[in-house]
Amino acid sequence: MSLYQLQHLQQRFAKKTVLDIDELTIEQGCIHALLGPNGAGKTTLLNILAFLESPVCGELAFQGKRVDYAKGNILSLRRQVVLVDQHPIMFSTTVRANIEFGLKIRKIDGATRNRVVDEVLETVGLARYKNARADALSGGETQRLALARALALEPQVLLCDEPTASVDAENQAVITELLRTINREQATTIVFTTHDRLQAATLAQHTLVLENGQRVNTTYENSYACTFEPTSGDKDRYLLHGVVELYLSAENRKSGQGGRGRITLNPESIRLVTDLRESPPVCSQVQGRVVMMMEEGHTIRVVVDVGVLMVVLMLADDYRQQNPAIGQQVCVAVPDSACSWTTAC
Amino acid sequence: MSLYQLQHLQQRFAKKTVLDIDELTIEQGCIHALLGPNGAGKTTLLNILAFLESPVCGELAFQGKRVDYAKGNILSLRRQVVLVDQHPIMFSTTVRANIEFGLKIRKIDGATRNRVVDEVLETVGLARYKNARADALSGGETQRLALARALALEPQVLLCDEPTASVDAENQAVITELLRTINREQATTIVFTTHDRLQAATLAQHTLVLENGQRVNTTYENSYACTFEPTSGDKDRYLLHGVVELYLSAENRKSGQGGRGRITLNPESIRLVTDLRESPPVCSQVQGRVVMMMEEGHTIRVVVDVGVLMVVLMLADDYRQQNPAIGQQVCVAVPDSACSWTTAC
Amino acid sequence: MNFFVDSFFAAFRLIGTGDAELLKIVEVTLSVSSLATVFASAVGIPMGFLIAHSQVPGKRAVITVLNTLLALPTVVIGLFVYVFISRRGIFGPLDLLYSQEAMVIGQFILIVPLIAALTIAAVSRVDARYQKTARTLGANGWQTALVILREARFAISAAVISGFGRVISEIGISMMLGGNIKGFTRTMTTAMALEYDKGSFTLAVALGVVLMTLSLGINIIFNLIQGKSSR
Amino acid sequence: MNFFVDSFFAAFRLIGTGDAELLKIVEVTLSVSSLATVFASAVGIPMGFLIAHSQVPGKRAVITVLNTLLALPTVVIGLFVYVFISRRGIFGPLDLLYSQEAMVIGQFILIVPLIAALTIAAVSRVDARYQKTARTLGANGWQTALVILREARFAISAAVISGFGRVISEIGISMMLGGNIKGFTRTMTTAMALEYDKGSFTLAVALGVVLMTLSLGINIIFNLIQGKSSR
Repeated sequence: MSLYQLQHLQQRFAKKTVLDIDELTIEQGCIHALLGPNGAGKTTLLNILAFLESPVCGELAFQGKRVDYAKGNILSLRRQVVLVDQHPIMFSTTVRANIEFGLKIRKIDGATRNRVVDEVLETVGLARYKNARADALSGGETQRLALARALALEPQVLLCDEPTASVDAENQAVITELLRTINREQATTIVFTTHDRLQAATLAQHTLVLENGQRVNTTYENSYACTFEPTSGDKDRYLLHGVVELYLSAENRKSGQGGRGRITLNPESIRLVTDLRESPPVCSQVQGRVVMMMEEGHTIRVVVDVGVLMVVLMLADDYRQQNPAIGQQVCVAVPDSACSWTTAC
Repeated sequence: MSLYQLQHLQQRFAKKTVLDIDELTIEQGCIHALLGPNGAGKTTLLNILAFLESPVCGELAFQGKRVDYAKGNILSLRRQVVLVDQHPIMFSTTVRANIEFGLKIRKIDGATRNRVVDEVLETVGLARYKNARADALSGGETQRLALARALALEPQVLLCDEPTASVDAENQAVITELLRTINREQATTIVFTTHDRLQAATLAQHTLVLENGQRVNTTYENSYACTFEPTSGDKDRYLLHGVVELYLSAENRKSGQGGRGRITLNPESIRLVTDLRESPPVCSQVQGRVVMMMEEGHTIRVVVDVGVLMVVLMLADDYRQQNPAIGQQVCVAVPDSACSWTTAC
Repeated sequence: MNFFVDSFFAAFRLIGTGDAELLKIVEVTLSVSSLATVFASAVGIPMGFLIAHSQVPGKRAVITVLNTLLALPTVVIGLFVYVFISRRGIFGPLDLLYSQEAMVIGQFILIVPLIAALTIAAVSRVDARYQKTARTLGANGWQTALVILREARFAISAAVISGFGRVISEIGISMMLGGNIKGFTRTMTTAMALEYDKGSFTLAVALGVVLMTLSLGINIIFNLIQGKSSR
Repeated sequence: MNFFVDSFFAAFRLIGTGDAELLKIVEVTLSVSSLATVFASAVGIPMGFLIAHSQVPGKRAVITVLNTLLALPTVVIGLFVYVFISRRGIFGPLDLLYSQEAMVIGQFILIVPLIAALTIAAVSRVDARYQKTARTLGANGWQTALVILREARFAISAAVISGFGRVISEIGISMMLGGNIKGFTRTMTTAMALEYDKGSFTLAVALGVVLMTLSLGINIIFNLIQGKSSR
């Protein structure tokens, strides 16, 4: 079942569009990862999902009902969702009072509050700090306390902004496991942002990628500074970062002269070839070593060092067939259609 | 040839030891990556290498000579090294004046300054901003300008604090390639910090890992919250994060009762077994799927999802023999000796 | 210099023995200044809070006007109030001129902008994440405001203290609206400025010592609180 | 109220026609205050810079003392300077009492702590990375200081302006050390406070208008500069 549905949603600050999402669904009870570079609009999207910001246009439905941003209504919606900041801030009171805050607001009686505080502190492993000052905890502990403070409210949805970006390896493992547990035991829907593809791939059932405020299938990293020059044949010679040669059809450009610019290779359209003796190439090829492979949804992300790093997204079948190994010499086939070219201004 | 040599070097702030390095050598003309979590002491080490901080004790040799922190001397050393901050700051003047600053200080004449400014702006691709206000550039451009400002001084050593952490994918590629070019063409020694293992592995000839201010071989991420209980046999049952079972020899602990704590598995001592029908296990095993593999120096880093993520560092020979694939079901063999255990306080 | 040394000793004797005239002057000063500070806080703090948290477009302008009013010279305020309360003014019949009430009104006008401006600064300095956190935990507008006030409590106390420090050391308003009437509207500053060369030099020095001790003490408290708030 | 309305029109006429007495008072005020501000800046800015950048352990204490001196009432400063320059004081032979020089000295003492404290704040607000960047690019101590000063230029100008605004609107020092001598040490504030009910009410209002315009103008400039520095 879909919990959130976004359609043609836009957010602007000072006339700049920071978020522009055509369509997005958040499934109830699932963990969603939100991947993307800094400034891609991840935090803005979380704020909108937490009902802390209202979009300038577009539709947002929650639990099947269109969200009405009238004052009384939005408060009751907001009470079903908790957002945990990247650098959570604690009220300058005790650990206990921080957790009780949301409970008091919801008019929960004292005995229940006590029980809940003890429970959630136990869950995040901070029971010993119950009466300590909340703003004196370390970074990792603060992050865990922020989770406890959110959990105490038993929200429908837990939104976490980079929950593990600012904590050490040990706390990272603890927090990741906590999110898994919460999702499993209380069926809480979780949306978290991250830079870490592996975390996204292993923790979440769904991964969404944002770039420049828009949804994309994957972040296009294969973007290189590049010069090109015409050759005598029907191909132009492209030189990526001065080190990698590509020969692409001359149709891509208008002018008959050489020039400088950027070339972007679609990681879904370029192909990995492990058998170097394969049939003569029908398109430009570059050679390199496989340096990384990881699971990414239904595809395998393979990074090849061809002088520059090149990302190839392989389908599972293709991956099994080619069976590349780390350190292996492979070819990357670059068809003309995988390239897009912008001339330097 | 070694450019820097550190021995028993310590740095303390407010009585807290933030850096404690027994021995470290930086090779001339090489690219070094400095890996480690936040707060591990990476920035402090860079500051010391840049001669911006003096260590409280220990020895630092530069170009074979022990560093003398007398005022006149340190200035001339500092002029051979440039540090580029993670979030570089630009003087509130023009792009050109920012680059000229270091040149003026070195009493370079106007004509040469002009030439150098044009050259380095060309190198980083910001020639069109020459007369723009430097503090109006975007994050990625600022990072490139900071590199240009450093390059203009033709330093022996270029130190970069997280050069690509705060920029988008496109600028990441540009900056990575810039660092490579600088190192190749001018034989500049480069030390950069990063969170990204892949970047470290592909860009640098040497990778140093810091944790809690100390050099370690690799960051130990395999740290799990865990409960254990005695069984009737001579093994105890350990339950990692409530999901993964391990049976370890009872020798590891003193008390006869169950308890809670943390268990850390040394990624160099646990082993990956792809053939699930292999000879009967001599030690505890857990099953899981391979989700990531990457090159890390002379080892292959394999991440297995066994309910929690577990990192196995494989030697190249062993990797070739086992030849694991992404998505494959494998076993992780956990010998008693790979585990260290701390009881919860 | 002997004369001054003697005067200093005499002044300390005056303070030590609790001279009646001295005590009366200090009492008048403190009671007028306290009243003015209480009223000004009651108006200035809510005003500052509302301005800091309003989203209206004219907000920057309002803050600039407030900051500008901070520079209003005491004598201008004195003259302004005089126009209203002098026997020929609108409130002339109330016979407020040369009374403690008049001084309170003038001092009130002097520090309302100060307390409001410092409250704005205090509230603005509270990390935006406090508001965001309170809201995501389910607080309504009023509960969120209380959270922010709690986080700004030290800085707001500092604002009040700062206002009090300003009024006990001001002289223009006390002189023009109080008139330096002995035992009634004579404050520490007016007594010091107007009486010292009419023979009450010892009293002037004694008042100087008391006033300096008071305002330095207040400033030390202010700095301590400021330090706490910026922790 | 007619009397006041008439006075206001008369006051504007006085300003419009450039009344000689009014001009003289404004001239005295501006020249005394400017001199005091120039001297105080020459001392306060380097002092603030040195304090902000010294690494000595007593630094916090020095800053607290400076902040405390900010609260020094004008009348206390007046009395203090009087002790030294009165005919019976050490500098009595120099015959400085009731002169512009005396006022400059007093006002100088008043705003040196202010300018120094604001300079400290201005310099401290400059991101530490400017210093680090200058040093890693090879700057020596002096060159680094110039970089920091350049980055703090708006805030330091604001400190100077703030000092000037403080002295033109102060009255305690001008009265006690200048003595309100017509055409010589009579300033806008002393004239307003002491003359308005002795028949020169129109002049008082005219002076009030000029003073308020000046100090509000200065404060607006101050705010503009502050805004620029916090960009």
